[in-house]
Amino acid sequence: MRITCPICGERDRREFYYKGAAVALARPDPDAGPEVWDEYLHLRANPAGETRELWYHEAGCSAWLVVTRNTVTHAVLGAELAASVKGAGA
Amino acid sequence: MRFSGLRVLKEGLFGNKGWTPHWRDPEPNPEYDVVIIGGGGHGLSTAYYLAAEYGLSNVAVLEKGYIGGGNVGRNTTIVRANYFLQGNSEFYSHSMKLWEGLEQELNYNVMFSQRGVINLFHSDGQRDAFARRGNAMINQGDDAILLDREGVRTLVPYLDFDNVRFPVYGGLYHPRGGTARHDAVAWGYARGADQRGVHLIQNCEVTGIDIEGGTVRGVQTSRGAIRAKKVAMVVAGRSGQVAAMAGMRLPVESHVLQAFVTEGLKPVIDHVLSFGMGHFYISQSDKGGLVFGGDIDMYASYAARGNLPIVEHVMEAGMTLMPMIGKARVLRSWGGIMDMTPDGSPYIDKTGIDGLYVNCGWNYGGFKAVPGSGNCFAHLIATDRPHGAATRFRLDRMRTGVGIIDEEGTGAQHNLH
Amino acid sequence: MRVAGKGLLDRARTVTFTFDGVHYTGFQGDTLASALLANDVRLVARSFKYHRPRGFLSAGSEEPNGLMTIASGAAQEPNVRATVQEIFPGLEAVSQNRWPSLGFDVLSVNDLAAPFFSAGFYYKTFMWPRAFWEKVYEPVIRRAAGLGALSGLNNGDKYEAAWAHCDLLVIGAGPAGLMTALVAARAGADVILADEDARMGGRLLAETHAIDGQSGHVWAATVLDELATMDNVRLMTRTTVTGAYDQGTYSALERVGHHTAKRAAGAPLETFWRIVAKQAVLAAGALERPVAFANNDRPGIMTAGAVRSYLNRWGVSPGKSVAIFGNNDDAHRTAHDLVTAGVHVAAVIDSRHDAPLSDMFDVRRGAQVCDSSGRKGLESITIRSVSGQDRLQVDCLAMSGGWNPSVHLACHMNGRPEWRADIAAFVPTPGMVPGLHSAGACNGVFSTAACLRDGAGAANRALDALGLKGAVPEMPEAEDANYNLTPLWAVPGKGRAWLDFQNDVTVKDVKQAASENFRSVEHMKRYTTQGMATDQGKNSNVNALAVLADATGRGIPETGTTTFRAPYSPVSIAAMGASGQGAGFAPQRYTTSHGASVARGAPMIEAGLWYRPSFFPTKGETNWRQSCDREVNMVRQAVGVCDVSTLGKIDIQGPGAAELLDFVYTGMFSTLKTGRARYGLMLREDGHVMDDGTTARLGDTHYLMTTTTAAAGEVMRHLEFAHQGLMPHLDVSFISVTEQWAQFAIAGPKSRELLDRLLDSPLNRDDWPFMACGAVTVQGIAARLFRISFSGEHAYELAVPARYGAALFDLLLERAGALGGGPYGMEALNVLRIEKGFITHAEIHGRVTPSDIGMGRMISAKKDCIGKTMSQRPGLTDKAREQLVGLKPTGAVKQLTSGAHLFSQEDAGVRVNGQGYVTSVAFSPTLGHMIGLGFLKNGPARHGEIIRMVDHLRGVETLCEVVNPVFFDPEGGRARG
Amino acid sequence: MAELIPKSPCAGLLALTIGGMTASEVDAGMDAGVMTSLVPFRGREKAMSDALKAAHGMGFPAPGRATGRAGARAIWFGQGQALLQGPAPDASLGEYGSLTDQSDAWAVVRLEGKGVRDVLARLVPLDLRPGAFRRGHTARTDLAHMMASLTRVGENAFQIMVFRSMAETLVHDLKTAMEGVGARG
Repeated sequence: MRITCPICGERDRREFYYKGAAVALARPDPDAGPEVWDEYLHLRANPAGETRELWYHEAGCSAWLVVTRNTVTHAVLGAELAASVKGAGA
Repeated sequence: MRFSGLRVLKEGLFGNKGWTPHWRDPEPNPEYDVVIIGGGGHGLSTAYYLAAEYGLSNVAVLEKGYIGGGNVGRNTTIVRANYFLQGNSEFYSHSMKLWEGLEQELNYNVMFSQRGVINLFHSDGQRDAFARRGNAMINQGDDAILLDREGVRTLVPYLDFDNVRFPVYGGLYHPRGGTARHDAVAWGYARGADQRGVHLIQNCEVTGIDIEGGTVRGVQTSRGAIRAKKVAMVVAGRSGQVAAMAGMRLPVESHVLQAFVTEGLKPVIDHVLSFGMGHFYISQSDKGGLVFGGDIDMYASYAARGNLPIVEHVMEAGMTLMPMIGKARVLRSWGGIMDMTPDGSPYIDKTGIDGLYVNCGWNYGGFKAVPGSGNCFAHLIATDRPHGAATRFRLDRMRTGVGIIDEEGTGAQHNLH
Repeated sequence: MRVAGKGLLDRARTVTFTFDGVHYTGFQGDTLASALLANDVRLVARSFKYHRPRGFLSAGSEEPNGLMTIASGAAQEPNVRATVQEIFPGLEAVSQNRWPSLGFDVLSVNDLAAPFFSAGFYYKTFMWPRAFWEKVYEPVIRRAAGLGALSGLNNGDKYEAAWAHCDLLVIGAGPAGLMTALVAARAGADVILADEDARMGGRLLAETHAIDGQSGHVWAATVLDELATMDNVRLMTRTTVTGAYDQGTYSALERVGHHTAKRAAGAPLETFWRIVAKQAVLAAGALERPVAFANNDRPGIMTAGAVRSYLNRWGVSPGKSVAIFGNNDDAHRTAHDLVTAGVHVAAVIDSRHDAPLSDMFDVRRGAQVCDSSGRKGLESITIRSVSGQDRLQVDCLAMSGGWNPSVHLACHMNGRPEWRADIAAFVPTPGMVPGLHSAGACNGVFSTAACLRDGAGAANRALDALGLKGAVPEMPEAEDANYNLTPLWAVPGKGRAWLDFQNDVTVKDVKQAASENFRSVEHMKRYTTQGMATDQGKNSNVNALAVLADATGRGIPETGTTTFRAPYSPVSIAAMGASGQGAGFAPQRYTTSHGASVARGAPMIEAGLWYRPSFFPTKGETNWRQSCDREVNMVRQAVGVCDVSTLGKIDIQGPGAAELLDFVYTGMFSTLKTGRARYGLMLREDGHVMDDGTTARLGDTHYLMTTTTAAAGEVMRHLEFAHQGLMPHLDVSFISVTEQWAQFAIAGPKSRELLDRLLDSPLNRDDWPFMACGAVTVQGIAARLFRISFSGEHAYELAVPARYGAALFDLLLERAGALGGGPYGMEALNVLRIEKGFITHAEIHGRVTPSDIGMGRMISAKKDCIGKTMSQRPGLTDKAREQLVGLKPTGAVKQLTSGAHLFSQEDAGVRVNGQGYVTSVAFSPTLGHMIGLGFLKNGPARHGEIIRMVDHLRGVETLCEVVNPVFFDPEGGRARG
Repeated sequence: MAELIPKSPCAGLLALTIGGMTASEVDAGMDAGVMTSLVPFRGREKAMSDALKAAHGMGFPAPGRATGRAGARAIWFGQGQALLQGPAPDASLGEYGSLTDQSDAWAVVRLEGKGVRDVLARLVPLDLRPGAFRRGHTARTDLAHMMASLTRVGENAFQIMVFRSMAETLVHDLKTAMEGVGARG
């Protein structure tokens, strides 16, 4: 599998670390309550199809990315900097 | 038909023309007491125990493909009861006891082979952790032996003890662990369930779950609507999608786990072995193939096929631990879809919907759990109370933090377990 | 037998080799198979289950029968396909799966008992008595099963893994692949042309058709000559593309050294390639399928295409009198070529009633071969036709049931191929692998001319996708015959008709499986083992599923195929694991003091990827405990030096540094004064402890964080996520400086004295209180000093640029020696920290919360931090949780063991009574007894209680007292003083 | 009194010549000056680049590029980060970003000669074809399980950097790959 890093270009998957669904960017308020935190940390839509997830270009530029990917075909549909996504209020 | 050596001889003498179907292919009834979604190992064993232990035979197992075609048909066939946290300890111990009488109970040779599992360790710290685990196994009533380096050498002299990157300090030996012929486990349970009246319905995909006023009423399928008093979801790899039909989100992320088999070879590896410093575990099948695997591919996937980085890592680990396997050739690789959970342990529980039950989240560990999982799930479905060996597989444990079962200690990131 | 005037061999160069100890001679260019056939060796192997005699079925990598063991000792290589193995002087081949010999194999009795070994028989028996499975049945089955044997010796050969990148990967160098490569290369694409054979050309090497009036192989050579001169072309022979993966990644195995006895020093035996291709063309050809009829498995019966390969490429006729049995026109070519070469053709038996007739040989239309005889090789065949049955004496039967396109790679990404009734075969569905086009026979195109056209077409499709412009070359003139075929899968009859030759799966087995309701193609495969042999069903799957379709009354497309999985042909574990053999499995990290430690006799142990000294033995010490005790006493009484460079060090700078640290640590770091360090506890978002360490403030916007050795990478990743993913508005950066600084702990009451003699200016006591940090110089070199302690003593850590590490270590030891001190290793470090109740990853093992380790109050109430909310979950704050305690043996047994479990004194040592467990133990020379750390339910409230420690594994059981985990100097006066 | 004598990461390990290719140490700490990580503050990227140009004659490199030349080079080193290799950083740079001394943190090796691309093909997953990775191109990547920086510094010359502690592994892996390539002729 290859992922196109917005900074480094197309690279082999082995340069990247996978964290999970991009919902991790939407950290709840400390007092949001147990259901919200449970949702944030544990529950997953886990789609068979397109999904947005967090990858870290660990052996490359050290950027955290939001990668849009299809979990059935493994097609990689795009990658953005997590900082930009978060900055844009995702 | 009862199977025996005598029957094999008799049929052989008459041209093997007398064999009958292992199970029927019935048309679905309009209604069942229990509908089990998923004809994998866990679904089939659930059906078997519902019928065999609770007298519930008005049961249907709905399978969208062919029975046993999921993870029970694509794993590394390892059976063990070597956990150390409460929750897992008692459950896998229970499952192991069921394995030990399974062939006689099912009248089906699943080739359960208690050849022993050895988990190698490579540092003092790992030894201490394994010692804690081994003691937990004995506390539970299971078996464990702590081997030092020489003890390992006596059992498995073919490891590289000299040039390995992470020297072998010793191993935790679990003599009752071993392997079983994976497909046969599915077929044996299927046959047993069928003989007790359960309907195994293949090529029947569930497309919806009917819920009225918080109570389940049945399912919609590619072969029409089927009403049911109780519906049980056992669809590892697809748990998220099926749960979504009931409006639920689960603490599960699907990941692909690859495994490998080599060409047939004369006996060379007599145990199940695992490397402690890189994901790698191996055994040799009765046909002679080296069967081995490693870590998941680490990204969410439903593709049932993997990528090269993990393939190479697994081979590298094998080559550093036992370079004598280098000239064995990999014949086939495959991938299964794992329900990965935030603490690496499964769920066998009721849901918030009356009559709807869930069994999911087996991570890597589903195969060895097949008897225990079906047995405990059947108990829950039949009695509405958790089985004593599965009281801690609660769906809400992550929310409350009560009874988290995180063997790896890696925390709430699904792919790290 | 060798045929004069035929073959593409160098007959001037003879090669001598052995098979089963007998010497044979072949020619340069022979495979082991062609050379054995040239020597009239037909019996070459035994089948898996019935141990039936086996000869070669094919002439290629799909061979299911002719598997042999090559070489001996550590170089021994089992299951080598003799059809692929090139001969070289001194080659040793040995047959497999027979005892005592190939000619007389005791287990061939299995064949007589075949009625009792029907499909799946083992699921139905061997169940009684239960204990017999592991003791009797399984060992017998295991010994009988398997093919060749591993040597059991460490693999000493060298293997490589490598990367290649290209615009276009062409898989297969037959007519279609050659044309694809030529068109694409001329258009300027970067092309890799890979072929599994030692010689490129594919079936052009095995057929007699002309291209543009020349022999096919001559045309191939001309094209290859042109390609070889082009800088944008890479030709890879002996290279099998084995798998198709995501985003244009392909795996390939290059057999670099199997064809020669002499390998250059440093040369690998095999290279495992990962080829990244923007586009790819699959031109893998097709494989001929046998026909199932009774006893179709005797040596001497092979595919018709293989007979032509042996004849035309290697100048060998596999028999003196040959019959051909087929259902298609292609089979007739075999007769044509044999007759032309002067080999006797007994008959062409064609199942079609409208088969073309020939004036060169006898064609029997509408006839079928229905049986064969011959004990260890074919002697005669039985032919059934409308006019009855007759026997024909032949020693070779060439059979052809048609050709199966090699669709495998196109299906590796879960795609399903399409059934084409006109050729009775599966072909790739376009788009199954993104960027992969199919061309030639693997695409269901069979004439030479059509393959050339299809290759050019595929090249142009790929060039379009690459944005390059291709030209359509003038097509050479070539054979363009139709491929006429009428399906024939299995000849009806009573005897056993083989489908899977290696695994001994017959038509009867498939039918029986269907009757037992193993009707899904996957069920049938798994129940009968059909297609699970080393050829993965290349020779048999389509026939088997046709038989299954027939038995179940379904069509072939509806029955479907089993899944095609990588690798296309088997790949050695050593090749795929080439980056990791032996010590090369993971990088080895060495500290700057490594050499000096080794020189002092310190055993080095693994710590993550690093090596650290376990202890430093001195004269007279005979075991590690003596050294360790001495080192502990030395630190407590004088001064010890320990390399702590392996701890992670992260330089954190920027205006947002303080706020970021407040967010990732439970405590406040924005309030830390410059020139001071503070202990920090870092949580995962799920509220459990991730790591700990001290962080120093070097300037207003400049911090230096330390992490544990093991967690350095994880912490860096976590910091970057906290910043980029959660607080991107902060301006802060993280740079690992672990390797920039060599850092040494200097611990003990004389540590300051040592430093005063070492530093360029002595320390001012008031400027250097506990947890102070700052810049110092040593011999004019800028260094950093931290007054921190992991031993509980008055201690410092001194960091210098790593280039001075080795020299500083020597210097420190010299100074320490003068003060009655010296180096200490991991064992002593561990004792010192346990005496002080300091935790490591033995305690923070991923399941502990701050309150479990007595640090609940370290979570600042004034701010949010990662993990804070979830650490407050009811289950994580429960008083009954297992919490950190100290343990002191009080009974007769004075031993504590790590990994032991804890129980109340009166309870039996079983799970339901479990109260906790021991994580770290040590003999404390300071206190004169063993001490331990562990976790105990409600531990802090139970100090003073006597509990029971049970270690079943080591047979140790003792009573111990629950105590404060800080055994030594609980007030901390020594570190602060 | 014992003196603090510096030791380079690859001391005793290099140089190595195999098959006409040479691997030699670029001893940043000693003869090639110092190495400093430069991270511009938010919004000061241009100011940093200008200051770099003024003080050392090269601009701040774009991702995947190196500026300057042998002896004074700025190598892109990750998101928002460059490594100044050669001169001690001018004090002015500190006004525009964070500076971290890295002179001792990395083993720096120059690999040179015909065939070095084939050697690197055995070590890194990068596309190093001449059109894809030109002189002056640089990348952070994985080199045989090690985090690495690779810069093309000449027609057949590359600069390879891995963490100092891994120098021995780097040299071992380089040697193995060079032997493999050399043996193929």
